[in-house]
Amino acid sequence: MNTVTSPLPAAEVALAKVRLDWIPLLLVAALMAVALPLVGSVPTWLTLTVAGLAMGMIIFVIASGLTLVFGLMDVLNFGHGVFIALGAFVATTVLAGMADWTGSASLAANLIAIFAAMGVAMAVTGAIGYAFERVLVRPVYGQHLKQILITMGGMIIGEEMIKVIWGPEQTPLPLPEALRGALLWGDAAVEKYRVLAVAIGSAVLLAMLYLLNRTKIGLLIRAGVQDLEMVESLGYRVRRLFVGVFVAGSALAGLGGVMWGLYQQMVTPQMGAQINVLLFIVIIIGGLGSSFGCLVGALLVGLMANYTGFLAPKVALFSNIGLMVAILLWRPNGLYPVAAR
Amino acid sequence: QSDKEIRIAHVYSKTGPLEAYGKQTQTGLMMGLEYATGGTMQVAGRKIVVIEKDDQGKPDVGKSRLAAAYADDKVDLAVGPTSSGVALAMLPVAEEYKKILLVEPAVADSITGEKWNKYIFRTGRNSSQDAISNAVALDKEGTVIATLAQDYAFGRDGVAAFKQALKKAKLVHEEYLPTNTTDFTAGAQRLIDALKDKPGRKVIFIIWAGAGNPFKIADLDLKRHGIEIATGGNILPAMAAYKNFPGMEGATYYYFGIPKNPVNEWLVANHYKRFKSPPDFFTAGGMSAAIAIVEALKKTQGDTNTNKLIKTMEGMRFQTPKGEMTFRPEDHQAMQAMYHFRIKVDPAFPWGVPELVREIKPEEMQVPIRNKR
Amino acid sequence: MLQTEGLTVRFGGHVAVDGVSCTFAPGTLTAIVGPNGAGKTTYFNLISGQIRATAGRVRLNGQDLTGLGAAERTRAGLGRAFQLTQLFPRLTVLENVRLAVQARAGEGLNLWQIWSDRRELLGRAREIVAAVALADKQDVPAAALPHGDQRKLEVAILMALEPQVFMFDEPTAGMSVDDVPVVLNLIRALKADKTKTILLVEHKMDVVRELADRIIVLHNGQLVADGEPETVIASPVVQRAYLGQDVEAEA
Amino acid sequence: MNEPTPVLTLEGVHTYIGQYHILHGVELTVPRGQVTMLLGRNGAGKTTTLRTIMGLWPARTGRITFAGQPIGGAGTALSTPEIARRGIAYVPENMGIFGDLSVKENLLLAARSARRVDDIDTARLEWIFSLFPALRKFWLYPAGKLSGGQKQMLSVARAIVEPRELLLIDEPSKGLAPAIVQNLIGALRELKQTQTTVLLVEQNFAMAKALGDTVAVMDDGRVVHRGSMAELVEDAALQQRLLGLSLAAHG
Amino acid sequence: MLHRLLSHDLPRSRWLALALVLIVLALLVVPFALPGSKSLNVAAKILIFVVLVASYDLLLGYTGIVSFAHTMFFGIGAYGVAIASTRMGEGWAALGTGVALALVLSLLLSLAIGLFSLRVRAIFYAMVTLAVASAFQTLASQLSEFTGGEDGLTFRLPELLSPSFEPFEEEVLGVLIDGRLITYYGLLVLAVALVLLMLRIVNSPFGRVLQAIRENDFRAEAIGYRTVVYRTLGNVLAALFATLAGAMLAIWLRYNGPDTSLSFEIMLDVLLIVVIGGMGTVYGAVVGSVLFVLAQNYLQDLMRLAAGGVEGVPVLSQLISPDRWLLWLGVLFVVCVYRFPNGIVGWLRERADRSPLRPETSA
Ligand SMILES: Nc1ncnc2c1ncn2[C@@H]1O[C@H](COP(=O)(O)OP(=O)(O)OP(=O)(O)O)[C@@H](O)[C@H]1O
Ligand SMILES: Nc1ncnc2c1ncn2[C@@H]1O[C@H](COP(=O)(O)OP(=O)(O)OP(=O)(O)O)[C@@H](O)[C@H]1O
Ligand SMILES: [Mg+2]
Ligand SMILES: [Mg+2]
Repeated sequence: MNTVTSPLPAAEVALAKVRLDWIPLLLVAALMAVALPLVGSVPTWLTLTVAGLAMGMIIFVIASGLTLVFGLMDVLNFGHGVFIALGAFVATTVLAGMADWTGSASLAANLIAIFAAMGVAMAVTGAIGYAFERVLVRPVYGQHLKQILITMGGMIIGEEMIKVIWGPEQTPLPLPEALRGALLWGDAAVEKYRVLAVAIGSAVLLAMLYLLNRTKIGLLIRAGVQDLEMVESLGYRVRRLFVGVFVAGSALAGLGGVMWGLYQQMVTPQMGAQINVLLFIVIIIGGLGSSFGCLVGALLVGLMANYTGFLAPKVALFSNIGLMVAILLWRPNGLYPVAAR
Repeated sequence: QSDKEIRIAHVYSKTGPLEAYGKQTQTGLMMGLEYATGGTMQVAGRKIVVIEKDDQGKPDVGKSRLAAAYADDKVDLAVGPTSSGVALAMLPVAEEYKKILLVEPAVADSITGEKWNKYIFRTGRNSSQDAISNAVALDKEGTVIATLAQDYAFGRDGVAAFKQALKKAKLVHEEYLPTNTTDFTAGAQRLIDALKDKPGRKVIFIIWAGAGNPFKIADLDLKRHGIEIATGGNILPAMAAYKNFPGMEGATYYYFGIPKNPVNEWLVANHYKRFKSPPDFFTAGGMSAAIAIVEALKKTQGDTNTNKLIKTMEGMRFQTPKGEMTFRPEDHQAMQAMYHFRIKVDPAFPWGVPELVREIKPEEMQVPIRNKR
Repeated sequence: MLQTEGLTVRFGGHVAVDGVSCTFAPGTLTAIVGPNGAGKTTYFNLISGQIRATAGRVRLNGQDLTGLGAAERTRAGLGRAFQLTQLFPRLTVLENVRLAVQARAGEGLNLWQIWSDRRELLGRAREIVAAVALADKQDVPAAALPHGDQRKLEVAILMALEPQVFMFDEPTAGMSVDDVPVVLNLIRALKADKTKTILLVEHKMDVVRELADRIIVLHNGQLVADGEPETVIASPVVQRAYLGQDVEAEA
Repeated sequence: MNEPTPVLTLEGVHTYIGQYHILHGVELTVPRGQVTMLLGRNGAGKTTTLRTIMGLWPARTGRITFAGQPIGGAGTALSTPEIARRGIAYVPENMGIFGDLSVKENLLLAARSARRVDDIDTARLEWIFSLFPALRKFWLYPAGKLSGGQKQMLSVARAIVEPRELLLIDEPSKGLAPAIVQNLIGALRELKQTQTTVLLVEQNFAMAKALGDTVAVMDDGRVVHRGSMAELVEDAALQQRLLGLSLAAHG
Repeated sequence: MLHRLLSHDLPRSRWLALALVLIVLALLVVPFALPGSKSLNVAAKILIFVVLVASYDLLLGYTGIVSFAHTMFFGIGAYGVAIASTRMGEGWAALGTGVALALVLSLLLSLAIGLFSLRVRAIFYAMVTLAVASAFQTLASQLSEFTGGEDGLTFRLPELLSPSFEPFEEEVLGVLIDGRLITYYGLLVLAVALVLLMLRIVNSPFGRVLQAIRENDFRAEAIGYRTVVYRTLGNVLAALFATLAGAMLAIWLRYNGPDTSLSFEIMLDVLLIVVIGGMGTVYGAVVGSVLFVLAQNYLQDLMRLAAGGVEGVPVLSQLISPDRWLLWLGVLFVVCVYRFPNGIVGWLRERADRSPLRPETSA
């Protein structure tokens, strides 16, 4: 997605410039179009579609940190799930402490409470992410296998720590008053909370795209992954940036955790591990590391779940895997392949 | 000297996904032993020793832990486990070692059904009891019901038992969703489509255990179609979600505020005293199991001979926090009361409070006998 | 007899090798020269099958290799040493070579014997390691070799394959002056055999001058000159585009 | 002789890689504004010396001083980025190209003070393009797809895209066509005019001769000879002894 | 003779050799030295894991393929025995049929996966197998007619292998000989044979090619080895051995269910054991499995002892509570991966010979 043109005319050869590839987006549209006649009723279709897109946005936020860390740093963080759970648990504590705000019927008060919970959750997961990077991930950059193991070990430790702090049982995380229920458009219903999710998801997407494509940071980290010594030899303290990215990825996971917890309205220590596979499917579809691909992948997964769930619930069991296999057959490196490693 | 001890193994999920449930059972078991022995922890002069074993929620681990308990620790009988899958793997071990396994709280019907052997007793309720009691609670003339359940054996069996027990209401749709469903919109739509144009009272009955929150479907504003939600009881943290459904009806196995009897009063009072919280779902079960064991041992004068115990326990009646239970001689399932409730929102409690509508007596529920004897 | 007919590859809009037709006879050493990026390595890649051609064919002794993959072409008799060293980094020098000997012997799918029982393969590998003067380092992992030695090992692997066509891509680049003769002597010995087809990409003109029977020049992917070494080197296109103005004085 | 002040000195540097003792007390001074050649056979420790200066291998004992201040050695190990920020640019032996990034992005990263390409001094960029025309042509190409020589050009270009006080260059000529080697020699001469100091490792004796002011020859992890280039060029016996080089072959 | 049995791939460290001898001896005498149900169970579990882990090492350590679908084959083996024994009734015929059918299914499946996806990037392959494995697990619990669903299958084995089979009246060396014991020794013999067979495969010319491909597949292809063929074959072999390990599991437990043989947790355990033991060594599978299974089974007991000491101390007692044994297992993983970057076997060998074998140097 480098669209900045050269200051000097590259006169001789017009070489492949990377432009945004619209085809996967068309795929999303096509999926929606195909579903309409199958579903039959327009309000039902609308309900399913909007819910699916919004669910896609939530999944995107949860997966974005994973794809960020993988795409930039080539670190396969199996421990991502624990940050999700941690974020959600922090939110239970924060929201419990702000009972007056969440209990109020005012939307503003509710939102303030939620944003506060998100802020605290991101701060906490970010901080833990810092420690995680320092202690666990740093020694295993560039070694996928050890990353998987170490981060898995981290995941187990984190999950157990959550049990020590918050207890092993599921904990309710009720949605504040004003965000419950649905907005009705004729016969179609859209849950209010999903609207909020779309807003937050879009903000995260824009921030990521800006940071990665309009600043040198993205470049530096990508270069650092390929040849850390060389980037350092050019005079960049790239290790610090690595920490930064990891912290950002963890904080995003925390944010995703809050959103996921509020969506489920309850949290369990295993909640992160439970959606790990789903997240991996999303980022594979997206192209392992592309933030935009992650979005498209998440939207596809969200829509697909709702359409198949409505049309043929049995199929829904395997719809994600089916989707992934189909996409890999079509584009073996995912929708938006990040240059082959 | 170990001859004088009565050794009981409690095999349960000390760790694993059902850890929270298992711990409640253990608390209940210990409190029950204390209550039933009048605080002495002795029966007929023999001391009762409980050996805890962690099945980690894994069938193979449960199986080998139980074998080790019988063989290495020489226990006289065993209690547990938490999950049905583990229980089913454990049943043959009891038969191999010819020792009693008192199942609590695993619910699968097949434990006292086709997979049963004569060493198996169960104080916990089985899924049929759950389903039938809910059917009894909801079964009214002019009610249309659709079910929402997980798409695997547990969900399908529950719905089947529920359906069988319905006499007056009409079941119009069965919705099964994958156990790992996260977005319930599609299922909700299908349920709405199935129910919205039906006359009379419209209810979606939910049987769901584990991850995912099916109550999310209420957010799609079911009220505009006049659709209600119903479900059985659950542990307290899970009943927080019930707060959003004042007036919701269903049947539960236990809620600490419902049964009125001395055993439950003792349990609630002492539990509050020790843990500053009320006893929960599985605490009551653990206590029932303990009482059953002590009562049986009292009757045999502390004799732990397996055949003698089996004889004694078959048909035995005993008082539990849920009132009187009876081990049915045919399949050793404890017959017990269930409670038809209606949810009330009480700001003093972080969960929706189930208020007793009616106690469903064991005799009212035709719980089928499914084992081959 | 190795032949390429209209061999072409394009990457996006860029034609890296453009319709190169050429025949290489056994017993001759053909040097391929041209500026950086002329397409020499890519031409090699097309011949040995690392890259699929957009158009054109490759034939060896009349057999059409065009549809085959790299492994099959190697087994058909093409051998290749790479410009950017390609070794098995954590395996020892000896094992690097032994694997090539084993490939040559077609022993790869032998699941039952123990590798070290195949003494003749091991012996052959030792000979080759000695021939490139790496015998004293035969148990060192390839990654720990200095650059120059890695280049020699690259050549050794090619030798072990005993192909009919040898393709060297800048074999002496980065090799110290006293090591260069080792490799050059190996190439000379191959030449003396008179049955091998040898292709050599090399920027060192003194080496080219000494060894080549024939030179072809690639420029922008096209074959622009082909002939006797002296004539080709003297031709204006080579002088201007490749060697630069006053290079003769320097070299 | 009026000795210029040294920019860089190494005193008694011992470097270990893992448990291997590679540098055995390297003594080296690099005079300001000159080109110092570091010569030696394969495995002599030239690359290790450069990496030690950059802080990529730690010097276990000894002292490395740059512009009067210690940058490495026992007690004062700066990190690689800090060393680079003092004004040292490095062209590694393996070129260190970021293959996933375009040529443009590679250069942009090398220009530390620039946030975007437009921030790079246009005249300097034009100068680089005139030295290495291929870089302009492949400006938006992923650098991993460049030819071997083009990568080498890019690697050198990165080191000179912004002015640096000291350049450490490891075998830049390998894989470059003669014309480009000429350009490179010209470029380094121009840089010398601007008081840039160069420490150059090279196997290409012609290039060493054309550029070198002073010379250090390494063997087995030690500097075994220091002197002026002119002196070495004169003394064929010395060449033979130090480098195994016979002038006959290199006319 | 011993050399040949070990395919000339000797332990190359005195300590390792000693450890291996001790392990084999211990496994031989466990039923008599430590009679009891738990110790026998642990020993049998070690045997099964040794085979399973060694088969995964074939894939990961020797071929360099990261796959998360290995437990799928393990599960197929276990289900093969379970389903056949349930459907056909107890007996050797059922056992044989079950194993044979499982092997065929594994062969076809691994071939399909290999051909379909070994061409894609390694990390993609890993992720794809992760998804495939989870789909397979779902499938296994969905086909409850066949597999017993979540509840799994409990079944009987031929008389000789059943606990009720007691050939001798008298106890031998203080231990009653029964079907369990016979099964145990059967598994022991099988495990030793399978490990030796795998050792042979990795030391064959074929095994050497696998390692070459792991190091540099581009180069391997260029010297004439068709990497897809080798990788697929490696994949298939690993799958078959895992299937046998699964059959061993089912025979031992006389039970199988999705959690027991298909869960991702087992996959992780296997991965960890390979890495802790030492990738690409086969012996690592032995040493790693022993340590891991022991830790898994006795850590909790150990912590119970420790927890007794700190009772009442607020946070500490929480952390050391035996219920948090997974926490410490997690810590143990992490520490092992750090402390022994080349695994325990690698570490022992390095200690033994300070020769210039330093893997992981950058090229
Ligand atoms: N895989 C590829 N994708 C895109 N372009 C490529 C690819 N491989 C080579 N090229 C381009 O093709 C051209 C020819 O490259 P090649 O490596 O064949 O040059 P060469 O003649 O070997 O040069 P050198 O002497 O520098 O090694 C170069 O401009 C290079 O950028
Ligand atoms: N990663 C490593 N591990 C072990 N030994 C190494 C490593 N890198 C280099 N060596 C050893 O260090 C010594 C010096 O190597 P170095 O690369 O510095 O030589 P060099 O003079 O640059 O040679 P060349 O001209 O071939 O590039 C060599 O003997 C080499 O084997
Ligand atoms: Mg080339
Ligand atoms: Mg070097």
